[in-house]
Amino acid sequence: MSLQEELQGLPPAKLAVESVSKWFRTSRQSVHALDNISLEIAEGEFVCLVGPSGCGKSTLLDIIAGLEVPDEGRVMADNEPVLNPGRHRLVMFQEAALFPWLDVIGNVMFGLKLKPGLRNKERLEVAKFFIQLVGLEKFSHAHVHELSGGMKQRVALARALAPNPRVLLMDEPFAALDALTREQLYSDIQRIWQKRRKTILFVTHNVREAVCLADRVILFSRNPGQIREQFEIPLPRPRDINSIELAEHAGEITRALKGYVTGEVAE
Amino acid sequence: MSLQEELQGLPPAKLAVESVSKWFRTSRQSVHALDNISLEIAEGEFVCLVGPSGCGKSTLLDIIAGLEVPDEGRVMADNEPVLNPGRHRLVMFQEAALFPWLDVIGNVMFGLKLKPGLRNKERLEVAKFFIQLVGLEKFSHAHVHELSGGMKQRVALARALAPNPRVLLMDEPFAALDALTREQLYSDIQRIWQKRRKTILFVTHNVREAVCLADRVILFSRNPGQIREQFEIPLPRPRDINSIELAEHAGEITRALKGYVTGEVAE
Amino acid sequence: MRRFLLATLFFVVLIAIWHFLVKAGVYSPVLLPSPQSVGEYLVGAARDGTLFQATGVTVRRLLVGYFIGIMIGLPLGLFTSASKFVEDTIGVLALGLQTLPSVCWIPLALLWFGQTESAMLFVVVMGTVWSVVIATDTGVRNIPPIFARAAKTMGSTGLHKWTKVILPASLPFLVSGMKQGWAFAWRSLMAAEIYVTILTGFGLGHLLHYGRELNAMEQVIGVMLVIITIGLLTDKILFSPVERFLHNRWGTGLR
Amino acid sequence: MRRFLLATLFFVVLIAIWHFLVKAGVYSPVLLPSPQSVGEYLVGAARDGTLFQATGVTVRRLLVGYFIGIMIGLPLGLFTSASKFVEDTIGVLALGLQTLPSVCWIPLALLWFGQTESAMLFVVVMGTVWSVVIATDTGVRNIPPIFARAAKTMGSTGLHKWTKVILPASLPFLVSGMKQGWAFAWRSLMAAEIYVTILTGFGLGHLLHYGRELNAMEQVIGVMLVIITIGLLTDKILFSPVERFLHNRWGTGLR
Amino acid sequence: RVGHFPNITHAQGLIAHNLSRQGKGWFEERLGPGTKIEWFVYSAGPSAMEAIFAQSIDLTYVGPGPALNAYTKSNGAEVRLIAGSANGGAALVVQPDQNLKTAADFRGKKIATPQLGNTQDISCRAWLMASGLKITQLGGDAQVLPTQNPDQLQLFQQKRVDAVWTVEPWVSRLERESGGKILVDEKDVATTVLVSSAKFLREQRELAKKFAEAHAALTDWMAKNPDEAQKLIRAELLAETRSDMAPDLIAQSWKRIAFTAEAPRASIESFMQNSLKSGFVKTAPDLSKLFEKP
Ligand SMILES: Nc1ncnc2c1ncn2[C@@H]1O[C@H](COP(=O)(O)OP(=O)(O)OP(=O)(O)O)[C@@H](O)[C@H]1O
Ligand SMILES: Nc1ncnc2c1ncn2[C@@H]1O[C@H](COP(=O)(O)OP(=O)(O)OP(=O)(O)O)[C@@H](O)[C@H]1O
Ligand SMILES: [Mg+2]
Ligand SMILES: [Mg+2]
Repeated sequence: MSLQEELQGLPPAKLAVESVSKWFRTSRQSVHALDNISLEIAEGEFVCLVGPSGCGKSTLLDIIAGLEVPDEGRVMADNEPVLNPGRHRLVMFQEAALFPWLDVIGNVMFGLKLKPGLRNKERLEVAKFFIQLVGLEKFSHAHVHELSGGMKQRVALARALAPNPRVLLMDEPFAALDALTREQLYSDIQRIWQKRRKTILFVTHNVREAVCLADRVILFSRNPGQIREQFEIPLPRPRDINSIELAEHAGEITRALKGYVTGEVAE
Repeated sequence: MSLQEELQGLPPAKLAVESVSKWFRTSRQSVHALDNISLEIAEGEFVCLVGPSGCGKSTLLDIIAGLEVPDEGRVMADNEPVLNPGRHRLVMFQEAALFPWLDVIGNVMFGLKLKPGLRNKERLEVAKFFIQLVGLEKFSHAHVHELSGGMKQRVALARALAPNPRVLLMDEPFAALDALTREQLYSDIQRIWQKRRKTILFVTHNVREAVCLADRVILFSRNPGQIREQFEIPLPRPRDINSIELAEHAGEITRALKGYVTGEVAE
Repeated sequence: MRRFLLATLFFVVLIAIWHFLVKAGVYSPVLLPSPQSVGEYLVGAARDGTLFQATGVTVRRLLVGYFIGIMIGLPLGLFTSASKFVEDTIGVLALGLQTLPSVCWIPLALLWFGQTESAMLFVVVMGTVWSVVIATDTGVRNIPPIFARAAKTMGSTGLHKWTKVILPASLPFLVSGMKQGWAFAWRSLMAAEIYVTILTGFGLGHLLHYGRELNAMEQVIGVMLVIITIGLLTDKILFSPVERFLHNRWGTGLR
Repeated sequence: MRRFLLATLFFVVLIAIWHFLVKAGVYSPVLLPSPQSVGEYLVGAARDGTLFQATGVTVRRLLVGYFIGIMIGLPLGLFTSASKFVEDTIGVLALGLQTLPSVCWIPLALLWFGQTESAMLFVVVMGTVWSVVIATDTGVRNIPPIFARAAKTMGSTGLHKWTKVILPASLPFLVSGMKQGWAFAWRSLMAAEIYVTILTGFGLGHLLHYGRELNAMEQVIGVMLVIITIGLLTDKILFSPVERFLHNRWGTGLR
Repeated sequence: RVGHFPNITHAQGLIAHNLSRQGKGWFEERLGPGTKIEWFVYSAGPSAMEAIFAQSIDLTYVGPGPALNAYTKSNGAEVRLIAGSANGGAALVVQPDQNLKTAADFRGKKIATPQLGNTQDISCRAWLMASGLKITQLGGDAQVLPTQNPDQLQLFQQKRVDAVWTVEPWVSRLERESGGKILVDEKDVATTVLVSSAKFLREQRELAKKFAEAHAALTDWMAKNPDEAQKLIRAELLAETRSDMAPDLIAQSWKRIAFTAEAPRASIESFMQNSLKSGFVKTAPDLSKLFEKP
């Protein structure tokens, strides 16, 4: 397998979230994090989740990944129920969650080493490719604690992209990045996504970012976490984040978002 | 001292960064993080730092706080050299850095307890006020690991604001927050800042945010970290982040930012 | 419930194996007494009060010695982690002294305290304190630095920093160190009770020693069982709640 | 350099105090020999080779026993942290057994191994292994769960998860546990050498014991000094580099 | 302040301690009013001698080995042997099926002794060497294995040692519990002596003298009332060790021990000679100051 082939890789997966609910119960209180969420994501679809802080987006990602068990409902991946986490559904967490005992390249190699069918040289090649993609080739051997906040997030991004999973669950992957690095990565991610056709679920607070990347944007509301509305984004790709159509779509979604919140307050 | 008085508090401080340089040397490489930075911040000024990832913004904040020692140059606060960190120059870190052994209100109380001249009842009142400000009154007694990413950041914000320091150094305080919560906090922060007149240095990747909040926006460039340009923002307050003048200013700064980066690439 | 049953089953099986080993006569019954005879010894010693009295004496010494050990070791450990000079002197001493067997302290204890309860405490404290020093030192050194930085910038210095930040931040390490310190305290006390015979109290160590001296293996094993039980109880009473609190607060230990 | 001088000064002062205590004649010179007589003993024993031979024997036993203890204790600790059943059985046993003094193992060791080198190793291993089990268990339970989550979602399970994630993530704890385990190994070996006399080797424990038996306090203190020195050297050779590596990688220990 | 061990060979100490416990103290009655005896129990000689050095006790019953050591170590300055206490009780016990008759038969065999360099260990080595065997500290023609008493019994039962040279009550236990046969019985070798600190002797010679006399009287009384003495011993052992000793075991051991207040000068001197021969002592110390009758 060459680097080129590797970049194409496996077929993407279909996801179905079937009326999932989740409560977090502690001795002090019970938080209703997700309330009866149903959601279908087609093979190779790019879906963005947008919603207020604490509405259960990260929790939903955890459940789809198999890291948390829902209290009600279930998640199906390719018509198989999700019971355990596994390398086909990879999560990029909200925190960078890098391993301090490995350097940058070690962290990026971690997932690759767990991927069968590759020779070590190829793995190294892939790892280097992605480190370069996020612009950290000079820091290949840096320790995790020596990186700036944004650099950590970029390493985590490279680590998530490198093993080319069938489903990628990304939790605010660009939150700590500046606008220019972001824009660069928007086009890279889109390019990679088009080549590899993977299923992506992407959490963001930036509506323009969501519109720029997604086939569909899903709006969450809080207390309990529920799906409020979904928007198809029929724009052609590659999209430019500064284009006017994109801004219009974003405006529409933002208005909807505000509506719910003010509505929420009124209720 | 009542809560009202407390919200007014101490006079702000004047900061002067005098040709500060900083290298990080490890066995593998030497990173030139800051190169001859000089900067004056007037009493009660609100300054935003904008720049690419890894350009040394957090490092500069650390140096001003007294947490890191510059290799060259020095920092003066009210004409006294900064040698140690202290409660008059409070940092809100890029990571939330909450104390896991304290609950939410314990974390917010931490800085307050170190502030002399307050009765414990007043401290509690102030803490509750800020927890309410960031919308977490329901989670006052939650443990840190039970909070979502955005909620952690809001607790850190409350913890930073509560002791009313003379200088506030904030490192991407809104990165993990959704647009609506942010907008709410923009106006809250502006209100508090106008009442309390503290000196604020604020790192962000969101140019509109910077324009919305700052008296002055400072552009950093990378490798080594240097000040590239400064923009005065003469807009009247309170500012609306969606206003057209603000968007114009933001556009100007974004163009300048892009120019440097493309220029950098060309160099 | 199922967990409890399974665990009980395990120990019942252990005792059964022991029973059949004895029955099979592989080893002389003097060397490996049967569970029954150990049980009989325990019942007898419990009836005439020896066991409770000895346990009481030992546990009291243990708690006092351990407590003193922590009261000395904890601050010393904080000092070694805070000052290079203390690290190079007391810290180096602690590293060397913690490997010393308790028996080394006995002549010194006799010399300084005579044949008193204090001599015994001295041995226990010497057996505990260095390991507490080292555990504390390691704990402090492994704190994520961001906590100290956050605290400093909020104006926490000196005593406040140590008690409100450094100590709680290193708690997960400290508790693990305290557990080891507890084991050291036990072992030192047993040595002390064997070597320093004093009349103010007859402890489990004496019971163990004389059981061994008289080759009364059922007594030796009986006392061993008592020690094991006390070890378990302490863990459940002293350490488990703290650990549960920590895991709860830190969100660790979930797997 | 200045650090080194200061530390040296400290120890010189300690020795001076000792010297003057002896000179003042407060304590019987038999119980508290002078630094000179200890020095003479050390020189003499070094000359005739006793000291080196005994040190060699002891250190070899120590390393072998410690190594076996870790080879058994580490996986056991991983098991106890991984499975509720093992936790309720082996874990509970470990908690109880770690407080048992080494002397308890001697009859069993002799029963199973006779007066052999293996009996001695058995005592050392029993003194070390439970504390390693508990340290490992605690270490694993204190790992920030995000590491395990991140690893799982990248497809790390089973052996890979344990060796490539859980173990390295708990390293800071493990190292502190290993240090304590080392002290336990020392103390157990000293007890073993005192109680199990075998002819295959005459170790520092014997030297210490016979020093005490013969009221030769200068020998006792001389051997104590040797033990302290070995303890320090091990720390510098075995543990310090690992700790430095950890602090370097994790970014801790900076203050 | 007097020390002793909870051993049957320390019978005087045990009995007197028990009487003090009952409020009819033997020594208290004979040392005159106002004298209080504080009893200390030790489990091994070195601890007792350390206590003498640390001046936390004035007198103690102890084996001749530790006493001699302490004397040598302090260059004769700190301890004095003021009376004998018990002789005999030590013996060489062999496996019944091994057919060991003379020292020469022990070539290649394993013999356990209680402790390197103690009375029995040295006797054993001397006895073996006397018949031409070469014995070194760690080997030689026969292996002399210093082993703790309880472990000796265990190893003997497992037939992991061929013979044991030890003291009562272990000799009797070896006989009773493992069918050991006695090959050598050391009848007049000292096993326990009464030792005083030199300082005590210097400063309170009168008291020491009375104590030695009372000790002799007690020894006589024991010879006349063995049954009662054994009962007191058993009670005291139970009180001190919380472990019961079978009365017939005490009785059997009793037979082999000779209690005497006579200072065992000859025995100590021959012990000294043996130590020299087996290389534990390089130069013979001057024993002249050791024996001192108050
Ligand atoms: N381990 C936990 N224990 C208790 N409550 C939890 C836990 N994890 C999450 N919660 C609660 O569940 C709710 C949803 O959390 P979640 O992390 O999914 O939010 P989110 O949508 O990702 O928010 P953000 O945008 O701030 O990251 C929050 O109220 C949070 O307090
Ligand atoms: N402790 C450290 N050791 C070594 N290098 C460091 C250390 N801290 C920061 N650096 C380096 O210094 C440079 C500047 O880091 P800094 O954290 O100040 O960047 P930043 O501007 O805050 O970036 P971001 O926007 O990504 O947070 C980076 O290249 C980083 O690798
Ligand atoms: Mg989240
Ligand atoms: Mg930063």
